[in-house]
Amino acid sequence: MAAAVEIQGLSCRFGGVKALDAVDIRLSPGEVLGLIGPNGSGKTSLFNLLTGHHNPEAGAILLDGLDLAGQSPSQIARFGIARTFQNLRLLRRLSVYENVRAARHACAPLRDAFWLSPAARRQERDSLMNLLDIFGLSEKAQKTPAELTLVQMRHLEIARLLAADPKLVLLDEPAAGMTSAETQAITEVIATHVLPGRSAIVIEHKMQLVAALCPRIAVLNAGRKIADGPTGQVLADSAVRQSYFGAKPC
Amino acid sequence: MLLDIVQNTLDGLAIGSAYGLLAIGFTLIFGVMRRLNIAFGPSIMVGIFAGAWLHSQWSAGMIPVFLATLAGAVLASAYVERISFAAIRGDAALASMASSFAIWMQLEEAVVHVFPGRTYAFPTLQTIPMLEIGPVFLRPEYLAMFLTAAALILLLQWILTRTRFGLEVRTLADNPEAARVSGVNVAQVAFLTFLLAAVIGGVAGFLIAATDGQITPKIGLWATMKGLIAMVIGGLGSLRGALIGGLVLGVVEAQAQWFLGAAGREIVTYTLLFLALVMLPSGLAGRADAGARTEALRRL
Amino acid sequence: MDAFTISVLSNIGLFSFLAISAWVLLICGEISFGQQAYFAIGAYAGGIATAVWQWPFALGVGFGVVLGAVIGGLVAWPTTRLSGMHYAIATLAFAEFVRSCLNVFSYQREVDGYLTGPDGANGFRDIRWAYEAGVEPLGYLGIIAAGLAAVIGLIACMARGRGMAQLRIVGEDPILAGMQGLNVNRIRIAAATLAGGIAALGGALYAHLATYVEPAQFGVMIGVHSLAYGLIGGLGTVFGPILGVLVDIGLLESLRVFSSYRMIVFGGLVALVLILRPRGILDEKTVRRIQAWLRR
Amino acid sequence: MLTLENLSKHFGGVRAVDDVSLTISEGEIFGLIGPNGSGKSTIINLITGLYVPTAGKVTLDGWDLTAMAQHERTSVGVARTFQNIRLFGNLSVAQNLWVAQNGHEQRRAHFLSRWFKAGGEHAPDVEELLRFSQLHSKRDVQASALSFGEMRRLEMARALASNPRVLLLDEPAAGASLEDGQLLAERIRAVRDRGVTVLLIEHMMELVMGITDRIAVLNFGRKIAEGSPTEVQANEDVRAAYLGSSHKKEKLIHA
Repeated sequence: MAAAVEIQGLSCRFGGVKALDAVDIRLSPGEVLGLIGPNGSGKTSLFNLLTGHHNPEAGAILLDGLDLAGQSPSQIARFGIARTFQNLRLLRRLSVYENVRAARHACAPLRDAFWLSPAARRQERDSLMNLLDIFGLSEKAQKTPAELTLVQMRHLEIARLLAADPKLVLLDEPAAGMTSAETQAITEVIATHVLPGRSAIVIEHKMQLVAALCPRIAVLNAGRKIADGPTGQVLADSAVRQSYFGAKPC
Repeated sequence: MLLDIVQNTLDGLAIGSAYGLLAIGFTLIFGVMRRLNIAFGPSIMVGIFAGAWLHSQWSAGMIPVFLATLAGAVLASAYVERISFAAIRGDAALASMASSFAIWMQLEEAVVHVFPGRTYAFPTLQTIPMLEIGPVFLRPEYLAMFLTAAALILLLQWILTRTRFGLEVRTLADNPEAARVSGVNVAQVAFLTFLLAAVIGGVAGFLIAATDGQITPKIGLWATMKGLIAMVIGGLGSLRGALIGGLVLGVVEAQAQWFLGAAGREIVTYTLLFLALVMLPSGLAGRADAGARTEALRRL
Repeated sequence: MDAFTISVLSNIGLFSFLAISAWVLLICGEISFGQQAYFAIGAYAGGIATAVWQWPFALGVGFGVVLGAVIGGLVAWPTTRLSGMHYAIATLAFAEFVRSCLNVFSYQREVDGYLTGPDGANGFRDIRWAYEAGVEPLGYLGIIAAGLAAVIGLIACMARGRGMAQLRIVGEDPILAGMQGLNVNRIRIAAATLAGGIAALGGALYAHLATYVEPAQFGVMIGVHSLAYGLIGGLGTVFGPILGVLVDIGLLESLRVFSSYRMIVFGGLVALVLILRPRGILDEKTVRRIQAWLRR
Repeated sequence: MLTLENLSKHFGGVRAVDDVSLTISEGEIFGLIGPNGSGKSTIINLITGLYVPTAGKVTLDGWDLTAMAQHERTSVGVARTFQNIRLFGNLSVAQNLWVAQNGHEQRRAHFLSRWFKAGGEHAPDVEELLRFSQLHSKRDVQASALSFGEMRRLEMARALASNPRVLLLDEPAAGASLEDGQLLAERIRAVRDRGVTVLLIEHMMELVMGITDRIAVLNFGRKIAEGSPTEVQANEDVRAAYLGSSHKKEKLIHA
């Protein structure tokens, strides 16, 4: 189920800026990695490369030994990578239910486009409503995303990600804009429903969430990996603190 | 054979310069608004009929007819801008396009109402004898068309590069958001760009009508089609491309018309247009960001 | 029903096919100015099949539909990669190409002692199936209604299945659709195939009602009209484009008091609707509200 | 001078900015910080008129900005830069600046005479600004051909060209190295010395702490702290917002 990931010497640039510079990251099956670093350090670019949204300048990405280079985003999604977006990417004219259902479409045979038997429909409905229920969204199933709160939108993105049942999940700041109590809640949801049986990379600024979910952390700064190791050790690293808080001691 | 080709090229360049003007009008509006005004041709048609009316009513001379054509086109364009563009705000390129289509219906019906017949006379430039340059002929109205178009394009070039209004038009086409924070009055510049486009289109319409000597309300559809096609052949959002697109379209049409007749001309033109789009999606002027510019329309 | 009502209703039905065809593409984010091409292909193919080859009506119409769908898919194959405006103009170019080809397309055979078949710009006369089979205008209206019901039924099935949602996702956010594993290009080609088939069905039915078709009938104007129907009626459901047709043809006929000003009134109404509701009368929000109300 | 009074902006259910009041005085460098999604950019967008506030208003020396169109705000003296640089890529460096002078001139000239005057080629302050931003040698280069750092400098110069009273800088150091940051700090001080009040949004704490006179901290669209850099750094709520409130993590950072 869970996938092994190997990122080797990954580089890319946008305009004049080197967004990623020879980054190596290895993930064994079922491992959860926290990815931290200041804004603009290349974390989201790494996700964009992993999902095939951008092409790398150099380097390779292997998912269970399979090279993802040159694959289209849709193929990569079918290999079992799913992600959330920091700036929330929801389909604003579709209902909450349809947003989650969208993720189920990928591998459907052509016949399903024109006909779903009532039983299949019921089964799909039940499983998706269950999923929405986990995230406290079943009441809102027929609303549009615009009618949700920010926290509910973030939950919806994670629900959508789960609907695709991926092997590797990429979470881009799942707790951005949340209060400490809300962060606590989403941390628990992720720990119980998302992570079991999956590999994961989590981008997050909130140490509360990172420390609870990720036994291991990698730190990016200006496109380079500057640290990688057990969470406590990395956070104590002076280079990491400098990249976050500047050279002056706080 | 070779002589025919040369002759056709000359004729095609003349007509093509008018197409180029139409395409430039489209491009100006599209560049500034990121929206398509398909009522552009019909607005010009209103101008042409205003000129024809002046001609038939008081047998007015060339210059009053010309001014009436421009005035009609500008007024109709102002109307289109207010109803279909200024009134529809935000991310609604499709709504503006559909709305400009509705206004097209209105304009056409209004003109048909005032001019119930099918064709009307328009004063022609065919008063001077044909010029002969060696073996090729130069129709004087074609020469006038070409020279007027060239002069207008130089004037436009001057406006866009040398005046502050032109600079603001270019900033708006380049990066609307940065233009806003730089203090450009977007609504005002957009409105005046519409009027500028109407003047350019009005001149093109006048030249074409004065060459043909007769007009029908169908000239609105015709102008929209030719302008759109020339704009797309040249590559969206580039004025130079629009001009090149117009000239290419004119020459291709003239050659095909001569060798294949009217039906053949249509088939050849549209086949070439289709192939050009599929093989050269960024147009003859080859702008890499043409795709980004059209994203506005891709997003519903 | 009097003859006038029947002919108005038949027209509404026939234009609905075109409007739905353009709407299907709008849903998946493509603006097509050229659905009239498939209407023409359906009309000519269906007419040739029944009038020249003497095929049965259903088979002839079916032939038109298949031809329209196949050509729709083939044209989509190179064009769906184009960006919005370029796609729109490419469809326009293709439609005008088809029309100008029909202008020189002659294919006449002797049937029952008469020369039958399309004759270039002179058009295609005597598509007489309805007359020969003794179908009254009312009966033919029934056939049109049945065809429309079939199309609406197909789209309803797609809405129950996954098809409609796939189209909408691709239209809303093609990048997200790709990242969720949808093959965006393939879905767009499928949509174009479907749209081609629907327009061709309308065309085939139209040819047998009118008994006479000519290339000039399939100009840009109906293409742009059919696009506008969806935008006026609303993009939320398949009833949006039909509503658009109703407003246009229904209103055009009912506003007879305005006599020759009716286009001016209609144009003004449409512009007003679009200022107030940029996504048409039956937009997604309204549709969802109506659904919720129905469920209650 | 620049005052935000009970400013709120809601997007659907999201309270991007929630009842924020701030007063920035003349000649100050004011920092606005907060975690991602805390509403900093929204505030800039509200001040410049990209968004209409749900409630509250923004005033500049008593002018109600919220009642003005975007270009009018420029002409009363508000200018900004963008987090992802926005320039006129097809225009030359100097032309980028001429356009922005517009906001300044609008107050004086009738629009027709303004527009049909030739493009202000010799406007003196453009030359001065080019020198100020060290772009003089590039004055006729297309903006899209500049290096990343030059683009950032040009963007700031363009903002200054409209002769602003307040300059809003949206993450001017994004993508810049630490050394660039020091140059940037000097440049921002120089801008202040020209008599321009600066509102700075930035993630590079080094920069913010080093040059600002006062700082406000946002979290979930609400202002959670305001004061001098040292006061803010010592504030418990601020640490919690940035690092999570859990006590254990607090220790980790200090370890």
